[in-house]
Amino acid sequence: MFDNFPLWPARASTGAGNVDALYIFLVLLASFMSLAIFTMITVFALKYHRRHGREAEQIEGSHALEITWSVVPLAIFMTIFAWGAVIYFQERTPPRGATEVYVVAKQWMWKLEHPEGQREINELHVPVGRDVKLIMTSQDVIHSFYIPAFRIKQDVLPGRYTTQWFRATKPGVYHLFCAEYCGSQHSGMIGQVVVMEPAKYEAWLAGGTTSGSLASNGESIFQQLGCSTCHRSDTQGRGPNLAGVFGKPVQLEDGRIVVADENYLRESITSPSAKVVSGFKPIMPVFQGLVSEEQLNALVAYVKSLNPASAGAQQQGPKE
Amino acid sequence: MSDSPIAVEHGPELRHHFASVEQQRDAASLGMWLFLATEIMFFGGMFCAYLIYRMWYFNEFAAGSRSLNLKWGTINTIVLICSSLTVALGVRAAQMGKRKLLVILLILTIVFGLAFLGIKGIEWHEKYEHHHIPGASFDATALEKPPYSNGGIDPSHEQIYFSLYFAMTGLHALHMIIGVGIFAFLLFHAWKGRYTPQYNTPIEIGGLYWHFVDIVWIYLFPLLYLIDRKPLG
Amino acid sequence: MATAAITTEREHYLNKEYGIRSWLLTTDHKRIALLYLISITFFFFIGGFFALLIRLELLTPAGDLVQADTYNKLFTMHGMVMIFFFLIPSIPAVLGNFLVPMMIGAKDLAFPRINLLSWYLYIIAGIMMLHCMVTGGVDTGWTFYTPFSTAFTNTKVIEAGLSVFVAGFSSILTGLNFVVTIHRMRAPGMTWSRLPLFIWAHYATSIIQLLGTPVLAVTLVLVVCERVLGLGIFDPNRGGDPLLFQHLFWFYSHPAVYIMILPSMGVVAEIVPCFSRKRIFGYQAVALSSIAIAVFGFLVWAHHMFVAGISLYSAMIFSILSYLVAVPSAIKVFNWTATMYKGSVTFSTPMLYAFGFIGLFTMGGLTGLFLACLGIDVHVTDTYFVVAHFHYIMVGGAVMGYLGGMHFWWPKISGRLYPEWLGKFAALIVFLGFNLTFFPQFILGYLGMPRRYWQYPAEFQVLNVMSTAGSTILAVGYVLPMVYFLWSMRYGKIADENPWGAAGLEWKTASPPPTFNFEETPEVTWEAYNYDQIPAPAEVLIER
Amino acid sequence: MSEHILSSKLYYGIWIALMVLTVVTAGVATIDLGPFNTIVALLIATSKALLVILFFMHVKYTSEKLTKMVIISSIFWLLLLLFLSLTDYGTRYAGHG
Ligand code: HEA
Ligand code: HEA
Ligand code: HEC
Ligand code: CUA
Ligand SMILES: [Cu+2]
Repeated sequence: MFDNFPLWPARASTGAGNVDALYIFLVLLASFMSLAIFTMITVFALKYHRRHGREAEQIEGSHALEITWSVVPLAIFMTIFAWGAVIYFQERTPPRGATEVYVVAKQWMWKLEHPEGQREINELHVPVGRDVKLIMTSQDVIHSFYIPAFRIKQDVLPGRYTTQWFRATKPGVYHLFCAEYCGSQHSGMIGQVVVMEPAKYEAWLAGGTTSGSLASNGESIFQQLGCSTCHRSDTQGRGPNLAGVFGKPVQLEDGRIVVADENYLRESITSPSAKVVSGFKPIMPVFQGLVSEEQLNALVAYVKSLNPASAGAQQQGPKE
Repeated sequence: MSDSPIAVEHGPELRHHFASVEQQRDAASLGMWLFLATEIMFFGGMFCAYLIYRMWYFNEFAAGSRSLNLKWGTINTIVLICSSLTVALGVRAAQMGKRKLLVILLILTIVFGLAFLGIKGIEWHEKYEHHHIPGASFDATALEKPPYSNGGIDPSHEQIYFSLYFAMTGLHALHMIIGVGIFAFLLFHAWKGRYTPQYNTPIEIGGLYWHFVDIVWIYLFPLLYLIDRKPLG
Repeated sequence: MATAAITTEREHYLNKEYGIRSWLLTTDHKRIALLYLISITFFFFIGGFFALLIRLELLTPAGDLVQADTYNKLFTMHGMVMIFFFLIPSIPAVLGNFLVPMMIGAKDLAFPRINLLSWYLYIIAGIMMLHCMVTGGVDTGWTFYTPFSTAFTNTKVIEAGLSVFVAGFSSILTGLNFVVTIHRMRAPGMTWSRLPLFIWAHYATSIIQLLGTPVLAVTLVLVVCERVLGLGIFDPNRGGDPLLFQHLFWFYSHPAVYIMILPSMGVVAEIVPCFSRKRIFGYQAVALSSIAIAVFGFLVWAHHMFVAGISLYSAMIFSILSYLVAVPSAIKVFNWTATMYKGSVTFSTPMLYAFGFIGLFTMGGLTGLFLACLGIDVHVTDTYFVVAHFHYIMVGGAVMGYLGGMHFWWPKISGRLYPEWLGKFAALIVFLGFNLTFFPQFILGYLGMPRRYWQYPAEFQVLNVMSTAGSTILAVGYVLPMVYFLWSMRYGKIADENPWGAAGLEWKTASPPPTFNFEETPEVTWEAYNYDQIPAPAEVLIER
Repeated sequence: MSEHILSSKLYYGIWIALMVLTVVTAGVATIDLGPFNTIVALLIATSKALLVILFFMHVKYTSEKLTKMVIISSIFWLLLLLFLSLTDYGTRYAGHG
């Protein structure tokens, strides 16, 4: 209907419909409320317009009315909140087993890396119907990874990972925007998301040149940097055995227990002394500044792949 | 408006737009208290940063705190407390109209204030010599690492402690400098005998400011110096 | 109240003394208000000029009018100037300064010299901002986000930061002055329950200024220290958290949006009863809702950070709290509307602006509810939807309220009436131009056009053209009042002390008022908005 | 709010108490009390601050309710800042990036 004058962008992910439904509800509610108020104003202004021989009638106010028009809006507000919070919770909790794509932002481009090792710049190819989780970090300032057609957006921060996920539903080419102001070429930091039929996607994957999967790259970096001298696959190493660490609670030396998520792995590498594993000495060297963001991603992907149970298992996300 | 603030009908201190001396004094005192409320929020921003980083980087904060000079810190706290006493006594002297006593107490306050700043200077200089100033020349290797529990120290996180240390003590010192300025002003007028049992509001509200700066230090001292002073080993 | 014949000879605050010195060294709150009026008008046109350049650039998808860096500086300076140098001081420092003492029956603010000092601080800050602009400008956005502002941009962050810091001081001092004045200087009989709602609104505003602004100040100091001295509190390379900056910034800047809107609400609460000839509906609720907005306003700041990387749970807490602050706003809207019920309504210029305010504020506020809703905000944050939301409230709401107030009290300020038909005409133009400028931006935002974009995909052009067209109409609407206000100072009809037949102490003294406001301190024996006791004016308003 | 001149003895008393507390807090810090070190340090600091506010700043004897309200609300606002920030920092890594 609105081909030439669209009111919303393409709806190309499982989440987009939910967001639009809530949005339409809000638009209707807001239109109704504004109309109600405008009508009241107009009617009062005309009906009680100043005339000779008619005086204003003094009215003090009415607590009953005032309470009504505070409590009723509050109730409506709480409904809106709850609806929005549910959607947000879904948007923020990636399902188990999602394909993990690593994103590195820098002024002013997006660098993406698929688990199979394909690298892309300012383009993201994904198949229809698969859950994709983006694990994102920035090399410099804050950026924001925004795909309007999927109704998702998440700031990308230096020094840590943020994540978001989607499942595309409609093949096509969609905008990818940087939504957080990041300097001169902020508006040039755009790209596209190409959603493909699974078969075409497989062909695309096969056509690309890669130097091995992300995790296997990680493994060779793990060897190069000498991580393997301390982290061995038995219990003899000076550092803990990393197999099966990801996603599990870790007992720390100072008594805390933390869940080993991506940010934990990242911090364990860039600043090992921040959280020291119980039973070990803080002897691991600081790798901050020695590894690039891409190498870090590969290392994290590698450590995650060491999970015997399930590759890419997730925290307590909802089952899909 | 060229009319001088001194209206003829009232005493010389009453400004024209107030109805009475009480009203004027109450206004001044409320004004100062509100100003102090803004000061709480001003330091509050830094306390918030402090709270979060101390939670995150406790080891580094502990090590940094250990490297501060406890002796100087304690002495400085005592110096400030003494200055608060002289201020409180000064307000009393002004209320009783004892000009000479007031002048002496104000001088003492200023001396204590300057002593505090001097000692602060010595401490900062020590930090400079030990390369504990955040930036390119920062060096955390000489820091004592608490050996119990977990002892790892990340030098970059250590810089956050020292950044906060310098920001907090620096802005506190700035307040002290302003305070010394205010008291020099009060001293001048006290010398001239402007303050009487009827009119001593400036001394009173100047005093409020000074006490507030003292209170800030009362918190900074444990927060910065006493994070971790347990015996090693 | 003696209706003294107004002759040009009567001495009042304007003609008491002449000469530059008598203005620059004045401690009369009314003269300081005029100093502010001139300075904020100046900055409004500077900010508006930047806005027009922004709109011109966005006329076409390609970035062709200015360079990318220039564009970034344009919206940064536009935001900073409009917020810190126009809207925050606008009503408080002009109308508030002029009216707060008069409305409570005082001769002046509690601290006249501090009042003057706060204007000088504002001017110093303004000069720093102007200097910063001509020598290169800043490009951080008005939000100064780290680490871009501390470590990446090479524009003049330090100068801009210090300028905003100084402007903040000026704002704190104004607020402090108001609180003390309202507490200590009320005329006999002026109890809290008899205070005009304009005073309540300013009281609430001042609380925010006092408790919020210092946090912004210290945050900017830390940013400056990070740039100059190499401290590392927000530096992610040293483990600092860039989000901490955002927390501290919004701790001030969200409440600051209520610094901008509350005074306008106060203005509307004066205008609507006057032109409905009725006491306001539910005085107490409207008064207390101002305080409630000021307090709740401090509980919601992280709704600007829903996608910034804060924790999921925190986002939910801040979302639900954001809705709390909408309740007192709703009360206000409904109570203003109810005030007209069974009134005797006239469409004077101030009333038209008040209508505009209520309508546009409602739309801006309702879209604020969209933004506070987590699921929606993820999609529309940092898009033009947000831009439209806040212009609806700040331009459609706050600026309309400010213009309404200027028209309402202009006879008091200048002693003259402006031409009524021109006033109405300008109000209409502003309303139409405004909606044409900003309504399309809601759609643009939902379509996904990010804000702070110098160039954009071609499919967004139609809506952008509409917006640009609207902004030129809007510009006309803003220039008109300035012209006829100036004109009226000389040629306008002479106003008597109460041309609207309004309630309130400020209308019980001559127009323009004498230097100490009242010939003798008034004693208040009536409730606020006692319109049943005030005859409606015969002549001025009876216009069909 | 009338003038109320406190005796100088009281001031000296408060001063001595403050000095003693300062020495105590520095001393206690060198004993290992586990997490209580921080708590004790803050308690002592708060009692010192209270002494200064109540006596040196005359809040106890001569000022009105309004002054107390100003003090209490500014502390309340400070706590707002700290606690609401903690809703983020306290839960940020609880399983969600
Ligand atoms: C004067 C300025 C002002 C005011 C008053 C407001 C008021 C509100 N604002 Fe707005 N806001 C801004 C100025 C303002 N805002 C600015 C400048 C920004 C962007 C900053 C930047 O990033 O540069 C912003 C951004 C902003 C965001 C962040 C968007 C983002 O970046 O993602 C959010 C999110 O929650 C928000 C929400 C609200 C809410 C809930 C209100 C509420 O107070 C509104 C309450 C009012 C009403 C709700 C209307 C009246 C009510 C009724 C008629 C009741 C009936 C209704 C029903 C029963 C449904 N605002
Ligand atoms: C009080 C606040 C206020 C006001 C009044 C306005 C007024 C206007 N703003 Fe404002 N705007 C902001 C606050 C405000 N803005 C803020 C905070 C931002 C965010 C900045 C950021 O992202 O950091 C913003 C951002 C912003 C953008 C988004 C830029 C981007 O994200 O890329 C746009 C785009 O259309 C815009 C347009 C306008 C327009 C058309 C007006 C019009 O209403 C202006 C109308 C006024 C005039 C047109 C003046 C008339 C003057 C003349 C005709 C003469 C000019 C000549 C001389 C100087 C001699 N503004
Ligand atoms: C000098 C030995 C040493 C080297 C080299 C080393 N580590 Fe470690 N590592 C440790 C020790 C000891 C620990 C446990 C204490 C701690 O957490 O700091 C550890 C902990 C870890 C952890 C957290 C494990 C858990 O069980 O929670 C990860 C992840 C890790 N290292 C990854 C790496 C990577 C990747 C490299 C190479 C880039 C590396 N390490 C190099 C000694 C080392
Ligand atoms: Cu990257 Cu904007
Ligand atoms: Cu907000």
